[in-house]
Amino acid sequence: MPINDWFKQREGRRYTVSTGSGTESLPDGVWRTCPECKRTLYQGEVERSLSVCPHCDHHFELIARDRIDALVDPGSFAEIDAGLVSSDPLRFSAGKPYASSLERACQTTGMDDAALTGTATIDGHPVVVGALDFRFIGASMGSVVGERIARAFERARTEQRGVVMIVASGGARMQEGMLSLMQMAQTAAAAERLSRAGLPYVSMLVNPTYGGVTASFAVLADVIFAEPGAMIGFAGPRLVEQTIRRSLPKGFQTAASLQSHGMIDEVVPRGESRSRVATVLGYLMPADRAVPAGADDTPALLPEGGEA
Amino acid sequence: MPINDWFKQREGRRYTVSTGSGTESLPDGVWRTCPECKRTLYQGEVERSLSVCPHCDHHFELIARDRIDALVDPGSFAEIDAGLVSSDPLRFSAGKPYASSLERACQTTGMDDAALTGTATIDGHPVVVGALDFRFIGASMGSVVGERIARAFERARTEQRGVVMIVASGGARMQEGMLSLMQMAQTAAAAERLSRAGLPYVSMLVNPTYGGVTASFAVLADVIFAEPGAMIGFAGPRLVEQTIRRSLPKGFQTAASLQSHGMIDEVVPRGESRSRVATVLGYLMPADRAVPAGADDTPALLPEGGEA
Amino acid sequence: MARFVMEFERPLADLEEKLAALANLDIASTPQLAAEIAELEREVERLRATLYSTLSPWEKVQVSRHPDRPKTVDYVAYLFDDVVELRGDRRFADDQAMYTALATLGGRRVVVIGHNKGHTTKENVARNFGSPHPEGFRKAERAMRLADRFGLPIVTFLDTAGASPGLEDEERGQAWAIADCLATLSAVRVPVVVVGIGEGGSGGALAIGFGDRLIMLEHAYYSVISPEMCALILHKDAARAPESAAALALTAEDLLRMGIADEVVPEPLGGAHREPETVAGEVGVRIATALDALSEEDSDGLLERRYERLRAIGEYNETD
Amino acid sequence: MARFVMEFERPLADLEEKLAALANLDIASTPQLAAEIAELEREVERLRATLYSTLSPWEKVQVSRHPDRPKTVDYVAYLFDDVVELRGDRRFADDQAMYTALATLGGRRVVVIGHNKGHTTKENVARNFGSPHPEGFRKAERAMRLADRFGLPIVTFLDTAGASPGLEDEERGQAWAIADCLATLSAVRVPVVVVGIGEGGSGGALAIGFGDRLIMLEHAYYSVISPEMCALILHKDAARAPESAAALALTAEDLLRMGIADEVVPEPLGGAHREPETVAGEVGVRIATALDALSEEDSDGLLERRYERLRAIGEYNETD
Ligand SMILES: [Zn+2]
Ligand SMILES: [Zn+2]
Repeated sequence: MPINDWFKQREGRRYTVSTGSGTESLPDGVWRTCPECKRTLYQGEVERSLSVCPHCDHHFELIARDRIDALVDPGSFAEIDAGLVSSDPLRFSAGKPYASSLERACQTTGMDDAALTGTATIDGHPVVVGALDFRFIGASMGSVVGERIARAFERARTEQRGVVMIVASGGARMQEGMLSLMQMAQTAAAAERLSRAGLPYVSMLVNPTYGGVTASFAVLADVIFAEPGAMIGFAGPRLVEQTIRRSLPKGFQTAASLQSHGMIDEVVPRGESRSRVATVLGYLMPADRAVPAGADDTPALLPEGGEA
Repeated sequence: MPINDWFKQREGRRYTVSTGSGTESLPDGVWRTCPECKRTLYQGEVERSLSVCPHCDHHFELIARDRIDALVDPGSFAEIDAGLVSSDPLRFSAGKPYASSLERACQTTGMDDAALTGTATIDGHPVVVGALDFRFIGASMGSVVGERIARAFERARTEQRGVVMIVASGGARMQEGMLSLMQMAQTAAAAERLSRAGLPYVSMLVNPTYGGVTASFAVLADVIFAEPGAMIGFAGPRLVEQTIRRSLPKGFQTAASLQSHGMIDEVVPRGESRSRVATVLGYLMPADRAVPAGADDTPALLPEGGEA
Repeated sequence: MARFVMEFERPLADLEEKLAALANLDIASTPQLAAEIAELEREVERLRATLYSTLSPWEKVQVSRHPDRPKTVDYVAYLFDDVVELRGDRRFADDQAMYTALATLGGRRVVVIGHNKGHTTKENVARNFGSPHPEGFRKAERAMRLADRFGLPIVTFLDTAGASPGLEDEERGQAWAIADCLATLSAVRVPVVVVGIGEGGSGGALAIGFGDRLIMLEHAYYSVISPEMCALILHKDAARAPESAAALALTAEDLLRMGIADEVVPEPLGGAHREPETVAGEVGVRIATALDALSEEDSDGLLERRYERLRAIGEYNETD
Repeated sequence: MARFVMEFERPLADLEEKLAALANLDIASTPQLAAEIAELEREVERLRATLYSTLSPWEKVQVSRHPDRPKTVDYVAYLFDDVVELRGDRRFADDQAMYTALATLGGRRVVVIGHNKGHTTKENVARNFGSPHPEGFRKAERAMRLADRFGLPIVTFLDTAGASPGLEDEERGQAWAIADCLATLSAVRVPVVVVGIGEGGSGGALAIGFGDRLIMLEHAYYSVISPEMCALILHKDAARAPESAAALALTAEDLLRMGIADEVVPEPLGGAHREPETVAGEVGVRIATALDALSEEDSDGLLERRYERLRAIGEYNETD
């Protein structure tokens, strides 16, 4: 199960989360170290660059709200489907009780579960946007995440909006058992209904995206983008390594490798994601498609080199 | 170009064609040698077994008419679209003039081109059936073959019949240039229209099937069967060998290999082809689909082992 | 070949061995033996009843994995006629871990899709132990589309530990292949009846594992994660799988309670492999009954209900 | 780097070299030189006009293969804005030999699909010289389906010697991949404009090479088989390709005459690579004009006409 791998991988390294209110693992929240190039960075500088290291282009993890803000038109985001909370349906208490994990995640993140969804515009295009927050139990998908994602697709269908999902996840939320697994089918079905309604869906896969989330709505998008360096897969790297009993090739499951294996359309740096997503929506949104060729607001026939 | 490879390959070996009127390369037409097990066989014995060697199961080449007769209900075949002949549109005379190749092929085969099509029933299912005859310029597809195939699909669509194609071919007929290449698109489009009309199409690939015919209507069937030992591919084996500059693996492009590579559904011995095709049609023909479950003429709920 | 003995069956197996040894003795020469044998037989019977009538979740998982347990192809052989196996994804390979076919159940023409475990090691190696590669899911998707195009209901059999987690499976897009199955299965305009016959491991099971009716065998399981992997994560100790199995609520009864499964097919004492034909017969009746009921709905209604069914799964509190 | 000289350009290239050498001499010291240079220049001009204005089919094939000739990505760069490249078949690889993208031509949003030859050897090795593997065709098919779903017209650029004929291409179903493209392209409910910009080699070209309009560049070719392969079959001698090229009727003019191509875009003397921007501009106008005309038809009519167009191709006598 990928969550496991990810938690293990994360244990080993010094790890910081960028939040509006400061970072947890640095003493004062003013300075942080880039895990890639090891340089010490001023927190304010990092935040101004959308949490991308100005020296080596490392993409720091972002909280869901920051990811959405980096993507949508300023001020356009309005959260939807707030107030859903997990009911701990299995009273799951093997290992650490699920209820306490939930409580701690809520306190740490100020969220009620790992998915944040809302309506917004991107370069004016009406969308429903969603983002998963890895701080919340590894952004695993339980009933609440699945419900929010499904509702997001449904609202987009009803209101003729596009959907943009920023996905990070360790996979299914095992503490909700089969109820969690079935969210894969539920979100995939919702995405499929949007598709059959002729509305566009763009996903942006960020580090890390694994398991039941990858294998459902995340990759059913019409156009799939990924952030540089993002690790993406179904089975976690440790499980794969155990299965094949040899070490993994360099670059395995990275965004760049997935692109060359034909799984994603483009690796998009965070700073360009808004414009790239907006461009795609320009092609696929029904309203834009309705604009007749040669209409007044379109550019001249041939922008350069032509004789027309 | 596959035709080339095939002609070359055929040059080297002693080669016989089973026809109703005897074989060309044996003195008296009464005895023939199996190219696989090298045994001498009595021609009558071979014909009784649908031209399959009773010792090693080698499938001898069959002429188109014999193939159709082996597949459809006795007496049900009625030829359609007879009387189409090539007009040698390019006046192609590089090498051996096309006109003389055509003339010789007509004389040898008694056909006017490589495709024979007609209406028939298979176990009562109404179909349009077609077969290509390798004796006719390597069963290459020119304007006449393409036209007959397209008309076959169209008639099936109009008359709510299924389509069964028995395909052997060296590929496109280069002597008709681009007119020949475009038959690939034409036949594929016709097959696609049949598919969208909800009517079934089963193909039976026999030795050899290559080039532009493989890459068009031949593999667009809902269910694809192949005869044991049939060689099937896009590029001919010699071209592939030249491209990769090493020898080909054993079994390359054989029906069995294609099955394990996921390209065909089943390798069906000639003697079973009628019943296998009929079974598939039973599933896919609209009329049969309309029979309600549990209707009088269907077998009991549970044929064995059940308690119902 | 020795009979396969599951861990929890060991005490019973020991008694049965003793009984067998006694039976080989000459009863005539030792008169009290007959009484002893009779006593032992009663004890075996009591133990068997106790043992099997109260299987724990973890014991059920073991039963679900029993090599002699009837597999997809066994149900096909027992129940279906006029089988035409559909092979290959038309792109890369014919994945033996996934079985797809045109088949007829008591006159009902359907498309069968099932994970393809074998009984022997040799079979299982050829079939990757029933864990499909991406091309297995793509074969399944091809079968789903064929069923949809020709209006044939779909019957699936779940029996996998999960999708294959190899390097090349990842490279060929395992997640993409599974997601495509989910999307396609959610949208086919024909009835979909799912039967959990053995293991129902995670996304690899789900890819062909939801529809309009879910029938679970009594000792089949269906889980978001294997008990061993769950134990490894929670306790860093796979040996604590029995606890995890209980925590995950993965049994047929659990699924019925949660509204995910519709019905549970009882198994004979000891498991389906003790009376495979009887079990297959009952499974056939359940499938046929479900198909007949579903065939009365029009496809729009069917689709809508399937979606609502999925959407109803999940538990949470809504505070606003 | 020396300019690439095609076989038939050799006499002209020799003269041009001489002229260049003369230009390096000191004109002042040899008064007659100016006159000689002027004379030579006139001769070069005459030769160029003769050479290029009467290209044989085989010479056109050479021009179509010229490394400097504008390729698909050059047309995209010259003509299109807001390009979003669509990568990968979602199954196996992103085949660099096939290019697909969302792109905008003077306000017209379309899907571009093209064979992706490079100019340099390095580019060409990465792109398999523009000969797609099965996954290239599957990427193209994916782009076609996207275009169909979102109502975006399709513009294709043909420039391939043919589909890749490797061992693994066969094993991954090259024929299946091409046939699927043909079926899909025949059925997309959006306008399809095809532009032959260079080589149009056999089934690998046809897979993205038919639609509602076929625009051929003057020196582009489109053929059922390469002239070399044809010569090898007919004469067992690839060197007799010039004859085969003539026999195959593969030039733009031939296609126009046969009713396969709709229009021919003239090229500057020497070929499109001499004035790539001018050629691209004209190509852009032709595409835009075709798209605007086709956008007026409803999709049913479009489909019907595309099918009739295909069905009309082929010549035979009907005796009954
Ligand atoms: Zn850095
Ligand atoms: Zn023999």
